[in-house]
Parts: sequence; C-alpha cells; structure tokens
Amino acid sequence: MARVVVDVMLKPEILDPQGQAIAGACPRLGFEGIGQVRQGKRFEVEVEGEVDDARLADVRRLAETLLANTVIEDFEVRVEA
Amino acid sequence: MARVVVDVMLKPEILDPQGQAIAGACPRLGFEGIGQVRQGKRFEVEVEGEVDDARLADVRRLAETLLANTVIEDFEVRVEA
Amino acid sequence: MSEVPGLDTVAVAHENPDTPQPYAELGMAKDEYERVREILGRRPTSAELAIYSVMWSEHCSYKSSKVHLRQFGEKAPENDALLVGMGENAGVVDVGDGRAVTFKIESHNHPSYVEPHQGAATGVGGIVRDILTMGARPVAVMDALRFGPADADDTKRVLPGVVSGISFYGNCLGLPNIGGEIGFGAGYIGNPLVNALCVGVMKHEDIKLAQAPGPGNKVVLFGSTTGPDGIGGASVLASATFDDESHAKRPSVQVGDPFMEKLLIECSLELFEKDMVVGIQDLGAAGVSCATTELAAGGTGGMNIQLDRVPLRDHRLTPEEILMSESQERMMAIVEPSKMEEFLAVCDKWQILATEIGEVTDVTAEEAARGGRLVMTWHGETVVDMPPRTASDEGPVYERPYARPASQDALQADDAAGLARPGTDAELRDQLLRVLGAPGVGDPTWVTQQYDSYVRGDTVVSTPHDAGMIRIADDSHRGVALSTDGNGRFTRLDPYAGTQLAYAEAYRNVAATGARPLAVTNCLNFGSPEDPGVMWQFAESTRGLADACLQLGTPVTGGNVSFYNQTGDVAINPTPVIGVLGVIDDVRSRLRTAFGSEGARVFLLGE
Amino acid sequence: MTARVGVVTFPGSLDDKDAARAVALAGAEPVSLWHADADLKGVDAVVLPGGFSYGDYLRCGAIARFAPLMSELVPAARSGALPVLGICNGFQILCESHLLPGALTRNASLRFVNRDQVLRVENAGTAWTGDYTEGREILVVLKSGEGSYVADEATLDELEATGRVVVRYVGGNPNGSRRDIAGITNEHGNVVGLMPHPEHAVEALTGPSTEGLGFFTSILSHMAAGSPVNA
Ligand SMILES: Nc1ncnc2c1ncn2[C@@H]1O[C@H](COP(=O)(O)OP(=O)(O)O)[C@@H](O)[C@H]1O
Repeated sequence: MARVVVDVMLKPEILDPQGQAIAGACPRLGFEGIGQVRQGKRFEVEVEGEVDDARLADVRRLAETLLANTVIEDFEVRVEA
Repeated sequence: MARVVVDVMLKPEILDPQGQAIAGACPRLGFEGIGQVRQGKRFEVEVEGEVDDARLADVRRLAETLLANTVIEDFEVRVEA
Repeated sequence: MSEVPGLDTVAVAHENPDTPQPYAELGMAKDEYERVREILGRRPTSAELAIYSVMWSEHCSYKSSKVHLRQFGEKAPENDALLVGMGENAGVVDVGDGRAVTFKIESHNHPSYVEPHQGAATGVGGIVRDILTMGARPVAVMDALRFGPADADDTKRVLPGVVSGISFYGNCLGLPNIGGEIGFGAGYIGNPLVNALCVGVMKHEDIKLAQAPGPGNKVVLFGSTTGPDGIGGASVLASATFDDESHAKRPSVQVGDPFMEKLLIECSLELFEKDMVVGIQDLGAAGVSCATTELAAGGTGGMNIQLDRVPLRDHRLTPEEILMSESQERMMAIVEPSKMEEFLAVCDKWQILATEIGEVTDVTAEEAARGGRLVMTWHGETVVDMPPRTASDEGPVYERPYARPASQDALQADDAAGLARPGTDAELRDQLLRVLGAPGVGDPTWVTQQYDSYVRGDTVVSTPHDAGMIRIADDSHRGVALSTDGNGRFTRLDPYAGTQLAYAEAYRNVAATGARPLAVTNCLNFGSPEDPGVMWQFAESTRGLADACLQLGTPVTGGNVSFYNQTGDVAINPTPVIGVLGVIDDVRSRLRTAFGSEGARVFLLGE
Repeated sequence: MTARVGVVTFPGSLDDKDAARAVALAGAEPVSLWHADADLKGVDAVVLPGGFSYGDYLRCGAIARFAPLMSELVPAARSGALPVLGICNGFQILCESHLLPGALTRNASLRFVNRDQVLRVENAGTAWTGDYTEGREILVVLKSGEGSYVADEATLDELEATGRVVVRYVGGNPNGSRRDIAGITNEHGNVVGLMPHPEHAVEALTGPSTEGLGFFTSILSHMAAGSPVNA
C-alpha cells in the first residue's frame, strides 16, 4: 500500500468564507502578522501496489472527476514521501 | 509574505465517514485498487515577514487553538517550498 | 494456556484466580467486584469484567436512582393510552386510529463538554435509535440546552459546537426540530446540559421489544463497524466527575455519521415492515455488552456469540474493547434462520453491513434460575460465560443517604422581598431592558435558524411557539404536540415544587396548542448522588413529579438520569427537564402563541 | 391522462416525500424513482429533491451525480427533452452533473440557515415557472448550509443576458450567492435548479404560504401545452 495525497483548494478568484473567518479571528485571539488564510481539503488515498505513472494518472482522474469540482477548485496530486 | 501550510487530519482511531463514503464510491465509478481514503483539511496561511522559529511556533499555536480540534484531529505545520 | 497470546479466557480465569483486576479503574466498587466473583464462582475474565463494569455503571444500571424512579410506576395514574410503560427503550402511548406514539428524552452532557459538536450530534443519534428500536418511524426532535454564562470563554467553545452538532445530525437525518429550550447559568460552566428528545410514530401492531426468543434464531449486528470510540466511556465518561486529570486524558470521543443513521432508519423500517425481526436493540452507551445481555435476558436467557465476527474498523481491538466500544449507528437484531437471506438483501439494498455473530440458545432450568447463560468466544476460545440477567437486570441497587442541606433555609429566606425596587421610570425601563436582554430570555433565532423545522412537511407548530406540533398521518388530521421545560433555579429553591412547576409549564404549553396532554418523559440532570444534599434534591424532585403526574393524570413513560454534573464538589442547580406529549384530533384547529387578529380581546386567566 | 412526475430517492434524500406530496397537490401523479435503478419508468418529468445525498460528504451532490439513474437522466435532460427540477440538494446535483453551470458553496455565515424567504420570479418561461408571472414575489422556505451560488463573472453575465436566472432572493441575501441568485435554468428551459424549497410552501397548515405550488402546477401546464416530452 502506498499513499497518494491530493490537495484541493478553491480557485483564487472564488471567495473562501471559511478562510476569511479564520483570518478575521486571528487578531482577536492574539495572533499578529497573519495575512490571508485559505481553507481547502487534503485527501490521503491508499493505492494498492506500486505507484507508477499509470497509477498516478488514475488518481489524477479520480481527483478530477470526484475529489475536486474543477468549476471552483484546483487540485494537486503527489506521492507522500 | 511567506506561506505556511497546516495539514489537519482526523486521528487514525476516529471514524471518518467522509473518507469512507469516497472510498465506497470509487469502485462504482470504475476506480479499482483504491484502499482507504481519509479526508482532512489543508490551510494555507500567509505570514508577514520571515518565517523563523518564533513565527512557526506562532502558527503551531494557531493550529492547536483554532485550526485543529486536537480532541479528534492531528495537525502538521510546514513551510511551503 | 490460550492459543491467542495474552487472551483472558474462562479457563485462564479458573487457573489464575488471583490475578489482580482493574475494577476500580473501570469505575467499579470493591463490593460490586466481589459480587461478580460470587455470581460467577470465580474471578471474571477481562471481557466479563468489561460487561459488568459498563452494565453496572450508574449510566446503565440506574443504581442510585432506581429506588426513587419506582414511584413513577407505583403512583402512575390510571391511563388506558399507555401501551408500553417504563423499562423498555421508550414508552409507547395510544393516540387513536390504531396509531401509537413513542417519545423519550436523553442526556449527552459530559460528551458534549469534551467535544461539543460530536457529543451533541451523537446525543441526537442515540435517542433517535431508541425510538427506532421500538418499531417507530422517528418524526421529530427537540433539544433542551443549558450553558454557562453567555459571555464566559468556555461557552464560546461549547455553545456553537453543541448547536452545530444538533443541527448537523438532526438536519441530515431529515427530522424536523420542533422546539426546545436554552438556558444559561454559572453552574453550567464545565457542565453543559444537552438533552435531546425524539418522537416516533407507528401502528399498534408494529411495536418491537428488546428480546431474543426462539432457540436457533440468529443474532445479527448491522450498521457501522466497531472502532475504539468512547471506550470506557459508558462508565468513565458518563459517570465520573470531570477533574483536571480526566480532562487531560481526553477519552477517545464518539464520532457520529448521520448519513449511516439515516440508512439504518430506512433499512430497519423496511425490515420491520416485512416482519423480518423477532427482537431488536440499538447499541447505545454500553454497545455490544448491553445489546447482548439485554436481548438474551429478554428472551430465552441463552445466547452464543462469536465475538471475533464483529466487523471492526480497527483490527487491534481486543474482546473487552469491542464489548465496551460506543461506536455509533449500530443495531442488533434477532432473526429467524429462514428469513436471514431476505434480511441480508434488505440490508444490501440500503448499503448496510450486516453480520451474523451468534445465535439464541436454550437454557436448562438450572441455568435459567441463575439468570440464563451467555457465552462468547474469541477465535474458538471461551472468553465470556455468564448469566446475562445478572448484568442487565440484577445490578446493584443503592439506597443512597439523603438529607436536606443545612444551607437550604438560608437560601429560601433570601427571597425577592429583599431586592431593591425600581423607584423611577428610568430604573423601571432599565430593569425591563435587562430582563429582555438576558441571553435566556432574548431571541434564540441564532440557534433555531440552524435547525430544519420544515422537513417531512408535517410541522404544524414549531419555533417560536411554546410547543411543537406535528401531523402524524397522511390519512387523517391527527397530530401530537410536545413541550420540554425545566428551571434549575426554581428547583434549587424547592426541588419538589420546582419540578412540578417545570412539569406544569410543559403541560400548559401543550394544552395551549389545543392538544390534550397524555404522557410524560423526563431527563433528570443532577450533581453527584454520593452527595446527600444532591440526593435529597433528587428524591424531592422525583416525588414532586410523581405526585403531580398522578394529579393531572399523565403517566411517566420513560426518561433518563444524568448524575455527576458538577465541578469539584459544586453541583449544578438540579435541572429536571420535563417533556409532555399531547394529542390533537384535528391539527387544523391548533392554536399558536400569537395574537391572531386585530381587535381581538385579550384575557388573563388564573390567579 | 395526468402527468407522471418522478421523484428520485438517493441514499440520504430527505424531502422526497414532501416533493411527492407537492406533485400530488398540484394534480399530477408522483412516481418514486430509486437512485440505483437505471430506469426512469417513462415519467414525463423528474424532481431531484432536497436532503443530504450520501451525507453531503466530499461536496454536496458530488457522489449522487454518479448514481445509475443519473446516467439515464443526464442525457435526456441535456437534450431538452426531459424537464428536471432540482431543489436544494437536487440543485447541487444538477451543478455537479454539469447540467447547470456554476457551483454551490458554504453559506457566507458558515452556518446552516432555515428561514422563510421571499423570491422574485425572474423567468416565467421555463417548464417549471410558466404559471407565475415575471416579477412576482413568492414566499417559500430556505434551508441549507451550502447554498451560496458561485460562478465566474463571464458565466454570471451570460446567465443574466440570456434570462437564465429564474429566481432571485429578495429582502436580503441569505447566503452570499452571487448577484442574489436563488435559481437558474439551462438554455432549453427544461432544467431548473433552485436552492429554496417551493415544496414546503404548498399547504397553509405547514408552510409559510402556498406560493410554491406554482412550480408543480407549471409542469402540468407545460405538459398540457404539448411541449416535447420524452421526445
Ligand atoms: N427519569 C426517568 N424517569 C422514568 N424512567 C426512566 C428515567 N430514567 C430512566 N428511565 C427508564 O429506565 C429505563 C432504562 O433507561 P435507558 O435510558 O433505556 O437505559 P439506556 O441508557 O441503557 O438506554 C428506560 O425504560 C427509561 O425510560
């Protein structure tokens, strides 16, 4: 079993109210010097067998069709070290 | 501005119904060889100035108090390359 | 020795009678442990100790409250409507047209303090399964909440989490939230109260009971897999005071999956409709321990379970952990062998995992006299061999000492006469604004807006009215109305009268909708029963409720007790929350809490 | 013969019974459809009801989109032949299936909101809104946690320019939706998705009004007018 990580983030032009709420709370909680915060999703996908290019392409397809909604989200796929 | 990433995942012993639902959907969508899927959160936090140890400690404290619910979640903080 | 290294089998228990056992850590008193040894005629195995410790915990056995709760049965008013009384998962009342309604309120206080969102969510999940287990379709929920002062730091953590948890779970199940209450008070810092009520509807003939009749019938576990959720929770989490140390240990919390519960509801109702179960039990606080001992005790008394067949989420779980796990969204059914195939097909349709884990057995007369015989194996080796009734029904019963606290006189003497009166218009205005602006009096829309009140399309009355009302059938206009009320301050001043006032308020709220009050449920939130002052409050409170119910003719059909709501030795104000259910023949004639039309005359009734 | 309107039940659908009741009150015959059957049972139109299909896990509607029934429904809807109304979760499923543009995201308040909501009917020419008049304000129910409609500016402009905004929020934007959009339609006007629940405003006893019934009577009028049905 190997682990592939898929990070999904809202596209930069899409408003992220969750991230904004966090950034807004920071000064109130005494955290200074925090700029923008954006919240996304992280998926840890266990794949059977070796992670070769074909396998990675599979996961990329999974990310594209299911894990991310490419209308509003970008994603990145990488093998966990 | 530097970017610090905080990954938040449910502790391994905590039920992850979202991950289960995704893993369950995979074979139906024709994705074979996918084992467990776990879903977590990824935060991208922009911090002002240089990211030194003190800054990182700040973000770690932020993660602990706000970004993660340490009763059920683990987190990891790292500087984005 | 056992084949599985380290496994504590019955044989091992025989061979090593003196192995020290952690009964105290599991919340058991020494004499309780001694009684287990006496019952078994040997030391318990770890698995047996797990079962007894959860089943005999305050939470499951009602050992401190039982002697007082008895009054609800003894003083119960004559009532033809009562179909199932106290002692089952929930009481059932006849509402006419061959239909019946079941309802109950239960607490999830301590878990909601540890992890507000999940604690409250799983509280809703638990009470909904109780109602489902009776054979009913759950149709609405309510919630009664108490928090520390609105501006206290911990309230900012607890309140939004609790509300989002109830909202998330209830909304996702498609159950309208038709009412509840919110209160604030200093004592609830560190001891929030989360009491959830659920009501369900069924036909008379659909009533299901927790029993396992018929030797040869299969024991089936269905729903979620079992994980390390809330292990030790039943006895440690729910019955012990929170001190700093246990807070630091942070027991593994239960996480709810409302989607799974929704499927479980639909699956179970289809199983009921097709008459495929002869007995059923939900897995609540004491999980597999509770379901197996209660089902066996309610049936032949005999059952064999292959514990290693329980589907796990975490393969490292030991037999005793499986027995104590509080994993949510699980049910146990007793199924005739000839119906197994069809049973599994229904589960498959709803994508519900179902696993046969054992069967009902016959017992000899001698075994029956001892309390039946429940045997559990782990990879072929016997780890449990005990009389199930001794765990489920014959737990310890305490006559806790109680005494009116000496401070009670001073408390009562300090009455309103001593308070300053507003002397000027400005002072009067100021006082009025302070009352109206108090968090417990102010507009609760921030909370109620997060709850779906419309789903199912049968909600006739809900927030902001004093009671909730739902239509219960498509083919008639019959409905039921419900209200919950409690007042910790009144009850602190006078537990007997304060409890009656809470009951009377709920009763009036229901009556004011046009419904006829019919039955009562209650959730009794108190401090430590080991404190004689608290125990006195409890005794007075239950006496007050039983007397009032007798007078107004509504039986108590069930409820729940939550003790140990205290920080150090300071208990919360005693907070019995009383739920009253009424029936209305035609919901179109319901009344709401509002002036209906201009020019209508306003009357004040009563003293 | 009266129109037969299918109401789909996915695992986690909640307002399916309510949608069926609204269909019946409008005078049509509700037909229940099961997500796992790739069979539309020859219905004249379909309602994708509200709820939390698949628990709303991952993203609302993301998993339901792949149900076997959807493989029948999507092409029929895309061609303009099959009228489909997606309410709340149904709207989310329509967006995830790319039958409608854009997406629905977390409410700006980050909380679930349940409230009575006024809408203005902006397009009375769709299969589901023909019985309303343009500009009419109706009171229905809004109850959702992820109801904020988003799309890129170009898409929003195009929706506006082609009259594909069907209903808009009036009296305050409850969830941060772009341009107060509460519901939209596809280019044929047969597929309509909206976040609020018209099916909860069909009976005076249980709803804030009966002004949501028009969606369900509209589909009957649409059928009666002999519009292409399952052509
Ligand atoms: N305050 C109470 N008033 C009346 N009956 C009660 C009260 N508390 C508990 N009971 C009854 O005791 C029985 C056992 O309680 P229950 O809550 O079912 O246990 P569990 O926690 O195992 O689900 C139930 O029939 C319940 O209705």
